[in-house]
Amino acid sequence: TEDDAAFQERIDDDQFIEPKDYMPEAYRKTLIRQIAQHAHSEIVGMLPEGNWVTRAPSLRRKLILIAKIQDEAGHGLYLYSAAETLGVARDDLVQELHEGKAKYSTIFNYPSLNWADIGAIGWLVDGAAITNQIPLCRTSYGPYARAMVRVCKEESFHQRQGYELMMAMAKGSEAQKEMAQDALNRWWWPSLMMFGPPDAESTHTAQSMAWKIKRFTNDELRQRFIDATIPQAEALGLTVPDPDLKWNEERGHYDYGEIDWDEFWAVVRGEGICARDRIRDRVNAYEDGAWVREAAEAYAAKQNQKAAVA
Amino acid sequence: TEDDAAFQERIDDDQFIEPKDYMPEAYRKTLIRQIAQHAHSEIVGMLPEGNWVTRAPSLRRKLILIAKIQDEAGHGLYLYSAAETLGVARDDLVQELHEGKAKYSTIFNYPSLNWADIGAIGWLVDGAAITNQIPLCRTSYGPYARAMVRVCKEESFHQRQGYELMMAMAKGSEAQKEMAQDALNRWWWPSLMMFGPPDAESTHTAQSMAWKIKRFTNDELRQRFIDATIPQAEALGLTVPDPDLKWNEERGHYDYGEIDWDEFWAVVRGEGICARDRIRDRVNAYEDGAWVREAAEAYAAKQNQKAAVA
Amino acid sequence: MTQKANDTKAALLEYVLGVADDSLILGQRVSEWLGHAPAMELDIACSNLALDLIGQAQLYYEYAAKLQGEGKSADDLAFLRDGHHFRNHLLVEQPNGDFGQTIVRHYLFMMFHLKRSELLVGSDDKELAAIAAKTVRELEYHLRFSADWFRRLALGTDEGNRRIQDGLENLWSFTFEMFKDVPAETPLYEAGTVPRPSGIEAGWNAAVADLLQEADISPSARKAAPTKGRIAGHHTEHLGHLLAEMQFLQRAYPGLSW
Amino acid sequence: MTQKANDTKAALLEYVLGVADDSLILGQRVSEWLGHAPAMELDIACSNLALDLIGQAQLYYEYAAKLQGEGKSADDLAFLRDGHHFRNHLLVEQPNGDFGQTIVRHYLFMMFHLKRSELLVGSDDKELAAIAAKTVRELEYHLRFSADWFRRLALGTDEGNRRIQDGLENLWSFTFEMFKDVPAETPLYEAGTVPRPSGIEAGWNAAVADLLQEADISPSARKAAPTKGRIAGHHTEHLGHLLAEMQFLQRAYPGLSW
Repeated sequence: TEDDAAFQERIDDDQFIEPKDYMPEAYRKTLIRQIAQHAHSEIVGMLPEGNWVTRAPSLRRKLILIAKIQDEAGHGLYLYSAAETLGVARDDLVQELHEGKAKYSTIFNYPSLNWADIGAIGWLVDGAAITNQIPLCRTSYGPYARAMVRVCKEESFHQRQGYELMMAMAKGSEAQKEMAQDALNRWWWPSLMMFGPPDAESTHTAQSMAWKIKRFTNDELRQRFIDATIPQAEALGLTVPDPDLKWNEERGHYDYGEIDWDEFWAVVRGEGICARDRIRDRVNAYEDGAWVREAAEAYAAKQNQKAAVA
Repeated sequence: TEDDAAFQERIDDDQFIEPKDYMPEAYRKTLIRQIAQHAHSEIVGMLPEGNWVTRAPSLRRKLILIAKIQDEAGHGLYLYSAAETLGVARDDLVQELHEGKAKYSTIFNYPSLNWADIGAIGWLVDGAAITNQIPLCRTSYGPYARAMVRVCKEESFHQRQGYELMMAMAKGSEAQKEMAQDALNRWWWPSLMMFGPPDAESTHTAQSMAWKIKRFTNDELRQRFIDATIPQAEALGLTVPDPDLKWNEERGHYDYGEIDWDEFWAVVRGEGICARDRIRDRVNAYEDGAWVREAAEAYAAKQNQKAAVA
Repeated sequence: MTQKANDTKAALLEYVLGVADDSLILGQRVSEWLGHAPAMELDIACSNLALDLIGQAQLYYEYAAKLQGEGKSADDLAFLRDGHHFRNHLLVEQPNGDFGQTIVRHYLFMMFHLKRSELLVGSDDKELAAIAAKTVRELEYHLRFSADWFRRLALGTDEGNRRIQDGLENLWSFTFEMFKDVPAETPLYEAGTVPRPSGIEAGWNAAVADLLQEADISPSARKAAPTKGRIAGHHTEHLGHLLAEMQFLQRAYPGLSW
Repeated sequence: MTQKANDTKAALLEYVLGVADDSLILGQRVSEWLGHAPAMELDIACSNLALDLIGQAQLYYEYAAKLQGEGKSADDLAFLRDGHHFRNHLLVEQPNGDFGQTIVRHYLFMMFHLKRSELLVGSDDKELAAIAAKTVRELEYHLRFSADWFRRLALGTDEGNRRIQDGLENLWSFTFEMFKDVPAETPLYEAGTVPRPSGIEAGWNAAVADLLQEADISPSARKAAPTKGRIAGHHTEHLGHLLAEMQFLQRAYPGLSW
């Protein structure tokens, strides 16, 4: 249609699309799916970290961890708000998450098993997220792009804190170093999987690039992340669990080993080791809290009524 | 009545009363109240000890503690059975416990706070219970007396194990000794209260003595317990928290300080520090387990029906 | 130093530890909600409460470590004392229960803790006064937040009212301890170093009674439970489990930097 | 000793620790029911299960300590290793859930563990064989008890059936790990010291399928979760919390007798 052509022209011209602007239905649906998935990831992502709040080994680390989780709840809220500008309700999106119909980042279905995992999550998981998200600060949908600016800023901060925690562990006692290495071993490959399937198998990439929702392919971003992260691992004195990893002078990039895509797809299908626990925890929180939300709504309604009468 | 006179004659002749024998209604009621209270105490008494099962500091101690709690569940079952011979149903008795209408030993509304408490409970609480219960092995109601024989035997074993645990703590490190003393400080007075109010204030004693349900008064039993326990405390090298305690050569007994009867009556009224937690734990266990009991009953009924048809 | 001065210093150390322990234990409890709160907005609110409380605990522990003068850190005091050495009020260690009980606990404690902290601002111990002064603004928010939610839940629905009432019944017997003067602290009261707990009681009772009435909640008839309480290191069974979890890493890997 | 003999001995130590850890962790879980079981008779039954399992753990730990030859005690191995050194199957560390899930977990594990133990009775390691022989009678009871309750709950009421089905869904993905051969254990399989886990799979599958059918429970479609599992020390998040509690005293007061 003519509208579609004008829309694409604005995109090509690097203009932001705003909620009231015309947009093709497929663009809207793609954005809702992606933003909701992103919001769900922030909320589910609170759980593996929350698992260590009550066991953080110092007051300072406990404060840092709580503040990080708080930021994630905040990111979830911005992102649900951004999705709502596209005409969906947060409650409906949450419902889809609870029913297992919506996806969230596969990484959060892996367990956090030792204290260094909190460092590894900040360093690698937030690191991968930022690599994905920095280009999203210029994504074509305005509210999403603006949410991303704030999210990226806070996540860079988390990433540095995570790295600092890893450093304390990696330079600590033998036991701490063992925990740090163990954490790297477990989080490395799932972090690489966060960029999604290889370009050849990625169903959404081409259209999303044309719409400038995405600006780089999965493999490009993955490579960027690896290139940035290897020197950091070396500075920690830890070994990245990939025997095929080596600098390729010619490409100017690190070569890396084969990712276990079977594992990736298994986790996408909901077979991750924590998948049932994660959804159950969220559903329990929601259901146990129903009376609180109902009471708060009823109270607000009564107050409004009073105000109207007065 | 003539029956009542014949009944009292049998009692005076030290004969056992059996379930099918004539007994005055007041005798029956007194026994039901006392046996139920005793059964409830065994069941609620599992909780302060259960609180340490998952934290027992060695495999051996964990085994001993589990076996002790198992015995208590067993005692509860015998005692409910003994009560049932008097024409009440266990479920009704349990219902009264859950509704706060039935009493159980006040001691179990005190918390178990450190590992030495497990020793103190065995040594002092089981010790006081045995002092109370040995005469009950000759109580006038046959089923109760026979249950008591078995209960006392097992509790003597628990008492020795508790004392042995206290010994290990009292002769251990400074920290262990501190825990042992702390446990003695907290459990001493409540243990003395287990014998019930002073004779002058005990409403049931005279009639119970005439019926030979009781054979010694509260104060007599309390004195017996104190006399037996003080040398044990001395052997542990611990200090009994009673500045007025001293050997009275003339009486041939220990004199002891004033018991805080206000505290006793407060706990009897349900104001003990763990009272709400204890009843809530039992009610939750019962309610959460309702579906299990229902399924088991339904299954048994189906099996019976099958057997009948076959 | 004279024996009396020594005793007074020891009493002050215990007092400061008590305030620190109150803050840490309540902060730890509130932090258990993260990821499990009734609404995402409440995950954020609970984070705020926990951050304030644990941050305040850190300040008080640092001062306690300084008073103690044994070269210990705030973390040593938080992570390496066992339950019978903790001096927190039994109220703050009670389990979260449902969100209503969490709110009741927070309100009942904050009405005391804010008043105590306001009085500490006037302490003749300038360092203690300065710490208290830093916390008052935050604690005002805690009191407002918990009172608001108390009303909202109790006046919103019948279920909300029932649950708030139930939380009050569960917790009421632990409120009496807050107003017990501690004999060893007498010189501190007399010198104006710390406020007399009993002096806070009347104001607390009046304020709480007002909120109960406003929120259509019946006063609890429950009495103080017989216990020597925090000063003797006599807690409820809940504290030990909380500490086993909170202190695990410091206990399992002693003497490390994290 | 040659490198190969050393490796074999190390693999045997890990194997024995694995059996010990399985027994201890499952025993610890079952013991959580004490005082909270659905009926007093089940408090007693759960005590029996816990006593058997923890007693068996002790025998296996003692043998592991002997193999290790570092003068450690069974308690050292139980209370002073952290999660990433535990070798128990992920199935046994899963939370009790409701009583139905506890029964499903016990049945699924016992059908494996009894078969494994029966095979261990024929081990060429006489000491290991003797320990296993002591346990078989007890484990037969565990299997019978859990299969009986599985039937009773699943065939008793609709709710019972639904809960058993739900327990199966929660746990099924953790069953695959039990049948994974461990490369380092190959010499032990070949020597007839320990049974090949994969050799147990077919019998287990057939027995479990029979019970599911008999109990009117649908097979679970859930797959193995991607994890390197117990051999790499990769557990679920539940183990750490269990250990924090279980090990608290030994960690907080190291080196003492209890």
